[in-house]
Amino acid sequence: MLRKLLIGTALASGFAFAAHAADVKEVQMLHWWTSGGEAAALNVLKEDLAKEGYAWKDVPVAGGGGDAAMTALKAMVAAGNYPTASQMLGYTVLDYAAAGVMGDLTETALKEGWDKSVPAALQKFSVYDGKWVAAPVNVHSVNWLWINKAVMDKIGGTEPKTFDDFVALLDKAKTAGVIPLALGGQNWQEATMFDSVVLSTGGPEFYKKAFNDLDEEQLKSDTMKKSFDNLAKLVTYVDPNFSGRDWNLATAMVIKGDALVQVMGDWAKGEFNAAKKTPGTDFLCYRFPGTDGSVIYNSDMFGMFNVPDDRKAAQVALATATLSKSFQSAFNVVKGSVPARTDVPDTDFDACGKKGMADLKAANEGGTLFGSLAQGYGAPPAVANAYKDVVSKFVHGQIKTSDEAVTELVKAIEDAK
Amino acid sequence: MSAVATPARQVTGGISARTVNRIVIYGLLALFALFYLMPLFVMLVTSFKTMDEIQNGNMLALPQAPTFEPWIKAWSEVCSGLTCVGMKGYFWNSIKMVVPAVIISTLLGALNGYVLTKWRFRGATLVFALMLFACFIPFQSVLLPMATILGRFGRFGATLQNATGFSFGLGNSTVNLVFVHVVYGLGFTTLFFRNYYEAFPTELIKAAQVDGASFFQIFRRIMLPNSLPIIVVTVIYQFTNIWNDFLFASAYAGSGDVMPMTVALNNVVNTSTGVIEYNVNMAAAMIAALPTLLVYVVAGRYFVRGLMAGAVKG
Amino acid sequence: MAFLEIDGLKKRFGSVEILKGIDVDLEKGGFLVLVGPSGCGKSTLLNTIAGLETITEGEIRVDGRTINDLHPSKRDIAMVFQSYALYPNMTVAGNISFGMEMRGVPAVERQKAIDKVAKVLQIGHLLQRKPSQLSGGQRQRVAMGRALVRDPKLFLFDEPLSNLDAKLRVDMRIEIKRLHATTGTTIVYVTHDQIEAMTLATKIAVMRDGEVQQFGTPAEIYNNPTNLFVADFMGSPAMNLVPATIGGNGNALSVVLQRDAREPISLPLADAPAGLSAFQGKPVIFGVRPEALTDPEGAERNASNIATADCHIEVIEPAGSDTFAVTNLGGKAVVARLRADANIQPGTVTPLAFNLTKAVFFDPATENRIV
Amino acid sequence: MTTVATQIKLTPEHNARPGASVRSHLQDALPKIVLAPSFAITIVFVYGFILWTIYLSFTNSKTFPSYAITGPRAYQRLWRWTFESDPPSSWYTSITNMGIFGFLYIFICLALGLFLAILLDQKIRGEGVLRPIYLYPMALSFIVTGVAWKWFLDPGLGLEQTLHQWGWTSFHFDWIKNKDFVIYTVVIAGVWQASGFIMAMFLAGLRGIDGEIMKAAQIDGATTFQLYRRIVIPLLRPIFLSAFIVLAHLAIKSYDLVVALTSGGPGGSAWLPSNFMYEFTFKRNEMAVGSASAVIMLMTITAIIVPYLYSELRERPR
Repeated sequence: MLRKLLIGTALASGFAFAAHAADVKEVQMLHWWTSGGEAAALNVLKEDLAKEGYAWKDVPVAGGGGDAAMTALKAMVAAGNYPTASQMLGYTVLDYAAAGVMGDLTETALKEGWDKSVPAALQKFSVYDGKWVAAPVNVHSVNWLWINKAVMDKIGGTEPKTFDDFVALLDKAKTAGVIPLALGGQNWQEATMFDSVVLSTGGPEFYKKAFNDLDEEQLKSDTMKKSFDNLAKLVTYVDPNFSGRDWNLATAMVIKGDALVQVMGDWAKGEFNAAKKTPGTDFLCYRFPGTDGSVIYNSDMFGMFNVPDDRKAAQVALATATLSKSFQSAFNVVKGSVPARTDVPDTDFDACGKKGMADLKAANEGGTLFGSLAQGYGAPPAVANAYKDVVSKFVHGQIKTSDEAVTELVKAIEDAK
Repeated sequence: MSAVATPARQVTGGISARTVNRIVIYGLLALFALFYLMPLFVMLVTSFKTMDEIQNGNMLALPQAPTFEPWIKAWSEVCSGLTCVGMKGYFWNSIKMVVPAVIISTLLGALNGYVLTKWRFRGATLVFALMLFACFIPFQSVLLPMATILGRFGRFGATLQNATGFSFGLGNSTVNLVFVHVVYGLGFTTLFFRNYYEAFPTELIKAAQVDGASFFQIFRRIMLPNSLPIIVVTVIYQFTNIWNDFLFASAYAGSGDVMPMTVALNNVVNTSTGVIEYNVNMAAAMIAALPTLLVYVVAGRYFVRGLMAGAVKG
Repeated sequence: MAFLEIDGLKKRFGSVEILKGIDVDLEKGGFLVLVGPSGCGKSTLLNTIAGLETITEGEIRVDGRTINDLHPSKRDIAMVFQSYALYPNMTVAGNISFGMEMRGVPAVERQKAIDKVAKVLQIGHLLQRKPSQLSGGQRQRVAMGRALVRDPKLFLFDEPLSNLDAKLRVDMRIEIKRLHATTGTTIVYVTHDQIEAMTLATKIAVMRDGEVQQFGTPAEIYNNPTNLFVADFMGSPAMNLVPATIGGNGNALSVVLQRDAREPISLPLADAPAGLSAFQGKPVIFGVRPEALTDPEGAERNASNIATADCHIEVIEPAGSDTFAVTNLGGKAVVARLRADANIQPGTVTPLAFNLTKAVFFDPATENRIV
Repeated sequence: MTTVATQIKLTPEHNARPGASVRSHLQDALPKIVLAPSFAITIVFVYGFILWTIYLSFTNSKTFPSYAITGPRAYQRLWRWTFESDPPSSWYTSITNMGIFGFLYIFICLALGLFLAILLDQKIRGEGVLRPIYLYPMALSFIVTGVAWKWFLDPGLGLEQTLHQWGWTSFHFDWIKNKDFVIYTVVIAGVWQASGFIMAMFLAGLRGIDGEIMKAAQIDGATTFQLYRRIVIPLLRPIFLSAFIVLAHLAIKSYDLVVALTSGGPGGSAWLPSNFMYEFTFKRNEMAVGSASAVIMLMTITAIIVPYLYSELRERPR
């Protein structure tokens, strides 16, 4: 089937080539960045390309954190109508590359020096079989705490350095009548928080073996049980209405001072920015207690498809613009993430951004940069979703004990592999 | 059927049992009307509130300072992806997809119903049963194979384009959507017309045959002019289903220039970051739903009449 | 050669035989009525003549031309349906002229034809109305108008009067008869009402189970039914069919009828049919129509064979023009038709005159007439 | 013409008009020719795709279709998951939810639809206003109404909070947040959406009942209740069946309802099989499992619908 698809596409591209030998000055872009801030950030790219004479054909499909867009992408690929590029996450890029539908940007990558500036951990996903197939846009880091400073001052809290510190801080907030922990009860939010809990409880080595290598010994270890117990502890600090809440509503609780802290990726900073809050004065960004020095990341990538030859020039322009230092800086300042290349100056970034960039650089060099399992950078989607199932069922009580949780986790991951 | 009037048997304190009866009936009807109207009410009042009021007030309260701002924004400014032209730009995309799809599927349904009832042949019932069962296929499971075939159409269209200079619409996203909706609407339209024509007097067809009318003349001159009630039912049903479809629309027509209303609305409403402008979202949702609401309110009367005329018969 | 000829016509649906070999013919200007109980195949037969149903075997000829394979519109026929089948979306004028429109007749000629028919049927004032605005009788007229305007070789009527009330039915029956008389068209007419059959037809085909039981003039059918079914089906009130035995010896045969609680009646048969002698001492069915069983004063003067017997009258039904008396013979209620002024009381024993010239006999085993 | 007649006599078994010309052959075939495109489309795009899905369910298709048969592993997994009730597997949750949702949704829609139709049929003034009010939810996509329902059912925003503000502070309604009750909120929203349509079907049925039957029953001394129970409801039997078909197909296709209202519910506790199928096919890249679940859904539908179709469409003697 795929072979047929490929032949079909080759034929189609052949015809297209015959029809108009001139290059098509247009990029077709599938993405799910439809809200104000993100769209504004992406608009920078659109304008950069416009300067070079390339039109932007927008294919936005919002919903489900990219689920709807990925469904649309699958349909487009099945039909043989590849977009120039699509926003994609981690293992999805590799799946599509394995199916042979991705383009080859190696030439551009070498010319632009991507292989040197882009962290190796990211290259694991943007390079397939020695070929560059995707352009990373940013690096998100997951193990952050976002704290409302006014509330923090009111309860007299200080930066928690260990998990126990964190629990003590939450207790203080509880006593003061503030919701201690803002959480959205959707499986990916719960699992994202659990990523940090596991890193904090077991340390970098443990996280890597368990959640990147899927080592069964670690998955069923007592440390994992302890991690689940710690998660259970955190959940007791959550308000009763958390189930089903969107993540940005949880962030809004922190922004408004209804809640003290949210454990969330750095995209939460975009919400603080949009609400005109300043780091240090209005809100605080700390690494999740006990995870300083390590970074759990995910990254938005623009997967580059094997488009007909007359569209390749536009694709190269898009990829080059995406990884240009100016765009990397401009985009990530707005989005809350950090640049996907480590050689971008941090001048335009705020305090949290600067820390994020420094942390990324350090983790990259120190080998403590790990893919987030919850965000699809630790294992393929089947495993990641099985993992999210288990965590969510544990949080909501279908799974009652940490013993049971560990058994289920091993079984679910084994099943999905 | 005439209503069942319970005769007033006794008069108690000046209020007859009948009156009590009527009060109970009207009370119940009003209560259920409230239940049905509640979400619409919430959407309407929210769309006229300021964000402040939404965040701090009760969702069921009336707006204290009604504002049309959200509606104006939804109509002409709101963004779907990087394109910020409001909902108004997507009306035409939807219309140009829905209208042909409704007309073609209704017409084919009518023809099928006509053949299946008035020109029966051996196996006609089996053919109908197979077409009816097709109504039950989950659309998620046809998404990919359909995409593959639409892709083939597109490549064939490109070939034609090269050979003849005209692609016959093959490969065009709107045409693709029309095709998909016709394919998966056929079961229902055929069901509706078949049940209606089942009760349609066969003697009329015989009379027309004796009068010398051909197969198509009978259809056009006798069947269609006498099918108004069922045409109304079918058109309403198809129109709302196709207008509201998101799955096919997002998968086959996602780009801005052909994107139907539902996909645009989804992009407006389903944003993952930033402050959610509920008032604008609600206004956008109302705008997107306006055509279908209008169809139901205007044609609602004929709808029950149409159902009566045969659509509900087994 | 007859105008309409149907030879060995058979019609099968799968393994079910609906028509089992029909042979009927009709002279030009004749009026053929197909009559029988529902499900006997009479409507199917009409539909095959119209070309609305295909035939399995056999041949239909009109005016010497085989029409088996012709499309209905090419057969030069017109048809009036039970439900009238008026097109609800068209006006009366539209209904009448639809066939001409289909044949491409110019509008001016169509208008002329409409006017002519409207005049004949007196429906000129209805021409612009829709069928839903018409009464039953008016719809019937329009349906006939639609048929008339074609000026066809053959008129087909499918139970056209069955949806009308009793009074209107009689009126329309007369109307149809007049129409037949004035236009002289050949008509095939289906009904389950034997009165319509008797009053309208020049030829009747009595049908049952896809077979023609008897084909003949109304008088033949009425007076000489070939079997029990035809005898029973045709005539109102129906013929009395009484179990009896044949008595007597040699040429002097008699029919013996049982009476309740008294000795049987024995009626001498003067000119019995030849076949009857074989039934001496055996049971037969004795058939006598009510009008052949009267009070002695009302008996037909010139009948050659009248026998009188005392009968116990159980019920009297004065019907205005006649009085019907019910007695019991051979275990069955038997109806006699008396003069309106016959002075008979129920519960009395009265002599009744049997007109044995008109009596018929059937073999109980085969149900066929004994001749 | 005579020659033709002779031919017919020679081949009496030939039932169709052995037409003198190609043209009349064409005339005879015309109805079938007209029906053919629709039928062909259905065969290819419905039954062809069903076969394709069945085929895929026996492969190890993941992100994309793969065409090497690898056996019934997907079914084995589903079979195993069917019995994992503690903690519940997603499949177990989906099918038990389908049972609860399917039964309640169909039953309540039928009961409420019939009840409203009977009330509306009592010569009500303002029927013209009420009818579209009951009917309109069917016109709206759940992308539109999902948010409103979500708010209304949210204890912190909707009904509970409102009643608390009005002074009824002990009122408690948090089903949408509760893993054991969230499926019932899906039922509520589903009933809201479809019951008006069912009401319209019943109303049409009631209007179609011969008034004389009602008069006769009243003369026989039936009370209003008896009249409906003994006479009217039995007469509405065909409508019950049609309504059942409509509801069954809506229930089985319910997907956006769950997503828009609950995003899957706490710990995935609101999933229906269609959610399961979509998740596994498109999100988890386990296309074989997704296909297998689709096949099982289709088989269930077949088991319900085919007997109905058989009883309704069986050729009756005419």
